[in-house]
Amino acid sequence: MKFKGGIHPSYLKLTAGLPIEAMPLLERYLVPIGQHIGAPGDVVVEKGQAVKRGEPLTRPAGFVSVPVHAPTSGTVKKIADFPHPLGRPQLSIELEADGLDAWWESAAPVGDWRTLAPAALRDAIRDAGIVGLGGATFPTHVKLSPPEDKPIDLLVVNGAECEPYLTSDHRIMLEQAVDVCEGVGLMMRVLGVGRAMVGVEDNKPDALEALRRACPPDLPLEFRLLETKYPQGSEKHLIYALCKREVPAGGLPMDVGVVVQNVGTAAACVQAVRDGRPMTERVVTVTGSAVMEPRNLMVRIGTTLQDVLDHCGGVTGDLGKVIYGGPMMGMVQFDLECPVLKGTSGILCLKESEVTQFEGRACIRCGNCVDACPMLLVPSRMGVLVERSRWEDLGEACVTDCIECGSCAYVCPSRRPLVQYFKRGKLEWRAVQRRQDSHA
Amino acid sequence: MNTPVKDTVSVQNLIVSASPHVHAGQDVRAVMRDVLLALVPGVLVGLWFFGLPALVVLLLSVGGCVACEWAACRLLGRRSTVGDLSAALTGVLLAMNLPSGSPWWLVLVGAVVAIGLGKAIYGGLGMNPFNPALVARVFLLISFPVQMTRWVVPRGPGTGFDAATGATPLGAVKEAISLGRPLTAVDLPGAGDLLLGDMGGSLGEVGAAALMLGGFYLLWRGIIRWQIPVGFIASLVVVTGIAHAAAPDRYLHPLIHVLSGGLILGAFFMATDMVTSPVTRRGMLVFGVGCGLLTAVIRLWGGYPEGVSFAILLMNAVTPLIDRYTRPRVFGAPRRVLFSVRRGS
Amino acid sequence: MTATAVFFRGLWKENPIFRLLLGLCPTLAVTTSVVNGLGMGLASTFVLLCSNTMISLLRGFIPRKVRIPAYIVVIASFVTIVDLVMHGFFFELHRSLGLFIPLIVVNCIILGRAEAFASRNPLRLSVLDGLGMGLGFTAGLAILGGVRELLGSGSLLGIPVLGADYPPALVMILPPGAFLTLGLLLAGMNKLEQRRAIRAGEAYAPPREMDCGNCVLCNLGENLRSE
Amino acid sequence: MKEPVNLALRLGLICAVAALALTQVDAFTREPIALAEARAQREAVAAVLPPFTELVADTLRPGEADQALYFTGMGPDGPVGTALVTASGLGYSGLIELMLGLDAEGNVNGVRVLRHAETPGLGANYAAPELLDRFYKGRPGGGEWKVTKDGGPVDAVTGATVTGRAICDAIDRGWDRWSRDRDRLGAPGKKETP
Repeated sequence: MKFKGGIHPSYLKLTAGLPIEAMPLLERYLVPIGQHIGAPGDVVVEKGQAVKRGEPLTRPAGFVSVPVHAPTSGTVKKIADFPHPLGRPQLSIELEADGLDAWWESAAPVGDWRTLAPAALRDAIRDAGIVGLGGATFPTHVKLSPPEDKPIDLLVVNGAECEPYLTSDHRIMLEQAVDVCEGVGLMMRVLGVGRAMVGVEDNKPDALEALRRACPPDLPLEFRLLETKYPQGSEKHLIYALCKREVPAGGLPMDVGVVVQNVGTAAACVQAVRDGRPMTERVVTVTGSAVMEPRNLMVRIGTTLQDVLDHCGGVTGDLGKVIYGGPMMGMVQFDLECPVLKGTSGILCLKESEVTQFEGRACIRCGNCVDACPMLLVPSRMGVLVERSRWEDLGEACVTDCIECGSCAYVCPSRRPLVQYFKRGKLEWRAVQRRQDSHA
Repeated sequence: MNTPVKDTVSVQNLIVSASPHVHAGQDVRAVMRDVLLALVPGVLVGLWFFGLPALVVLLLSVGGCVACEWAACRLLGRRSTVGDLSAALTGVLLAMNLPSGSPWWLVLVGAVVAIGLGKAIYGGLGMNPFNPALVARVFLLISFPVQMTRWVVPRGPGTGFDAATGATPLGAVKEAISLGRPLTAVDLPGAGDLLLGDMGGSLGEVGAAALMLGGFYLLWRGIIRWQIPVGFIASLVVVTGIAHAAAPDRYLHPLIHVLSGGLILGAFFMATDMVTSPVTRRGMLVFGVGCGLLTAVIRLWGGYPEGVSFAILLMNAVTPLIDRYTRPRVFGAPRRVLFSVRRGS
Repeated sequence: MTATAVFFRGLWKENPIFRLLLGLCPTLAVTTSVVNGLGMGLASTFVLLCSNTMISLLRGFIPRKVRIPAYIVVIASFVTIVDLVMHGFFFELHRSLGLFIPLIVVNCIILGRAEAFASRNPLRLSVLDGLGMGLGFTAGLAILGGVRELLGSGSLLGIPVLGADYPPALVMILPPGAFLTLGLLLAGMNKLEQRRAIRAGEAYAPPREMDCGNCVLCNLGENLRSE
Repeated sequence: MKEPVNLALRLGLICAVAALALTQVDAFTREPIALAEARAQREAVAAVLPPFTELVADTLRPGEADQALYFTGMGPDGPVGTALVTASGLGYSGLIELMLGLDAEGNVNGVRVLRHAETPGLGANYAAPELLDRFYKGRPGGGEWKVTKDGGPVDAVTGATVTGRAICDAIDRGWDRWSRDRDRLGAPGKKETP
């Protein structure tokens, strides 16, 4: 099964063969309280308070909210605004490590997930601060609580990892295959579904094989090798490729009875429930030609970018761009004081010469973007509409269906900053809609 | 080599821009260069048959177009777009649409019309609704019908400036039909001559085989899509084929239709002009078929012997409409009935 | 509005051809030469002047409900008079303008001025309006005809000016030439008007309805770039 | 009831005045128009005939489908030539109407284009008297009226063969008609002074 559109970038998975290695303990960590989609939690620690590893620093402030945890044992040094990967400084907790790295006493195993009630599992997942680790950072317990009127019959496990460079999911599937399989089982139990499919792109058959071998015989998992094509890891396209269901425009996977979870999330869930380990660290691919020693690292949440890069031997002199995530959808960083968050799947450092300058040259209507768009939009037209400030017409052009995957800009011979256009177009179109609604 | 400079990385040194952060590497200049490359065999065949005068026309046309592009950019206060090679390509295509012995002023007027009226006035590359080279060709054809139909009979390499003139195969056929003579009375070149280019016509009307070679190169490089040339040629073959089957003494064999006139050049190089053709695959097919049908109608029943350029320009005019009605169904949108109102707003 | 303003408005600011885009059918069809343009323009001016005069005089007499038929009767009468007089005394011109003389009846500029101006203004102003609009129309036709004749026949007012070696660009005296010339003149007018507005510090609104989203002829693309 | 009557009365009055004005103008211009038409026709006839002293107009088969109008120029020694209107539909843009002048022997003495819709600058060049005289004057009628491109002797404007062909066709048709009717022309009693 294939979805239409998409592109074949050079994958450059430099770190695919490198095992995950743990980063040594540092002296200082910076934990922002907002690391996921939804409301940040309320701070429950005070300045000067001693905390242990895994101790919650915040309390959920609502349903769509999870706590953050201390990455190691130490003292709360400061609670203030610090640089944040999203660009604007945000309230963060600066932690001074005591070097003991002692676990919080209450961080104990919850029990056997095979016997626990779904509600208890959900609570445990929330308390462990688990969010979608693929990059979207949506709280996992929310995704595992579909409303009554949306019956779920299929769990899709996303092991596509279609972004170039990134290998963290690949390594997790190889090295934590048992946890991944068990996590899938756990989530199936929470959702009450009897069917789960794992999709992995066919450029990493070893990962799928590892999962297949690790899968207990009683777990009804279906394994699928998918075409290597960007954006295979997009929820909607993964679902289509696996079971030919089309998530309606403007809808969510649950509208077609599907919940999608990342392989890393699955492993994290089972580690939280079985081992009593909240989210204090994650696998990060540090890669790109501007990094001296590309690696797959187990990084504590709250480690600053500077520390990670130092650990990897530093960067080259012609470093041009630092990106959280992959080169297609990743977020550009300009402050090396920014910490690694729960959603940071990779740190990509590109040389200045590799960075493409997108500039608004005229569209030559070549149609490459139309062929590339996995949402089957007409990006060329939408781009022109944005340039002409014709916001009202953008709705008809379905700009809100754009998933900002960047395929169009990647293939555009005129190097038009299409994704940037569409981000602005969406905002402007919504503003127009709001104005109309308030008039009506 | 790579010297680590970890502590000196400062904020100012980092580039900040929106995703995506990498690019396929293709750019407009490369696209145009590929198209120019694809035209090389066709141009060489034309030069081989028409000799020095054709070379003069080619150089004048390319030079004129590039100069006009430069002047237009200056005049309109825009960044010069000479470097993207699109003006040079227009120049080559224009030269291939002119009789090889065209007087110098005809070529230069064509260049001014192509770049000035056909392109710059709309805002330059990407904004023009009509193929600039064809705008110029049709302008010249209507304005200077005498000079534009003075076809030189190919004499082979080294042809001087005083080559004999003669009719194109399609012109001869149109003449015969209008006088009520059977086609058997017309001396037509064989399929081999048509393929190799041994016949009267403009630079781009001869040498179908060489042009097709270039066309296949473009298809292979992914610069053009198959939909336009295939739709174009197939629909022409169908219509002329039916006409030929019904009255062989009045209508030419479809194979001759395909190999003569500007059809191959039109189908592979002119109709596929990105700026002026639809962006969707289905739209391209509709566009190609439309071009083929119009060409067939003009050739078989119209006043002009050749209709490729008119057909393409007419279809250029409806390109926005085609784009509108052939928009793909957005992923996840309800399957729509033909022409139904789209979701949104 | 002063009398002079009423008169000059038709010549530039509200020129029927270049600013109101009215009466384009004769504009495009007959402007193959200066003489044709002038003849058509003057004929229209005469009709416009007479109909404006008559309708202004009758503005108290014509009931609102039947005003359009009344205007048409008045206009058609004057057109017929022009047609007959031209046929009798300007035979050659009548022959070359042909069908377009009777069609002055449906030239929207005439009915437009009757409805928009003459029917609600006193005689003196209506006469000036008719004269201004008519002369503006005539000037437009003459300019169009001049450009087309010069490029398409190499002559002006029938006198060859570009020399015998000039190969006339036939397209200019064919219908496409009319569209090309008009389009270019319109673009030039807009540019001048834009420059004038900017210099005078007025707001210049680009004609947004004309924006088909395909090209930057209307300068709309510039807006974003300059932001 | 009052309003419609009022409307009708006023509109009717306007129409009546307009009608009255038009009848006056018509009466005033009728003669000049007729004169201008006649002059135009006469000029064309005079241009295609050898010098003559009197002009005789014959209308043959009046009221029938092939009604034909001939102008015979009379010299001191009898008829010097005949002019007639002829046409061909082979023009590039439809009908081409000619005034054809034949001398007493039936040779083409002159041709004038009365009406055409040919391409300006191309087919329309045939309207020029010098060109017509150069191409057609003095050729025997009823002969091989073909343009050089079709293997005939008659020249054509480059790039406008179609129009040239149509003119030849019109001349052919005119000559055929004349040769059929020639015996019935120029009867005395229908004289008209030039």
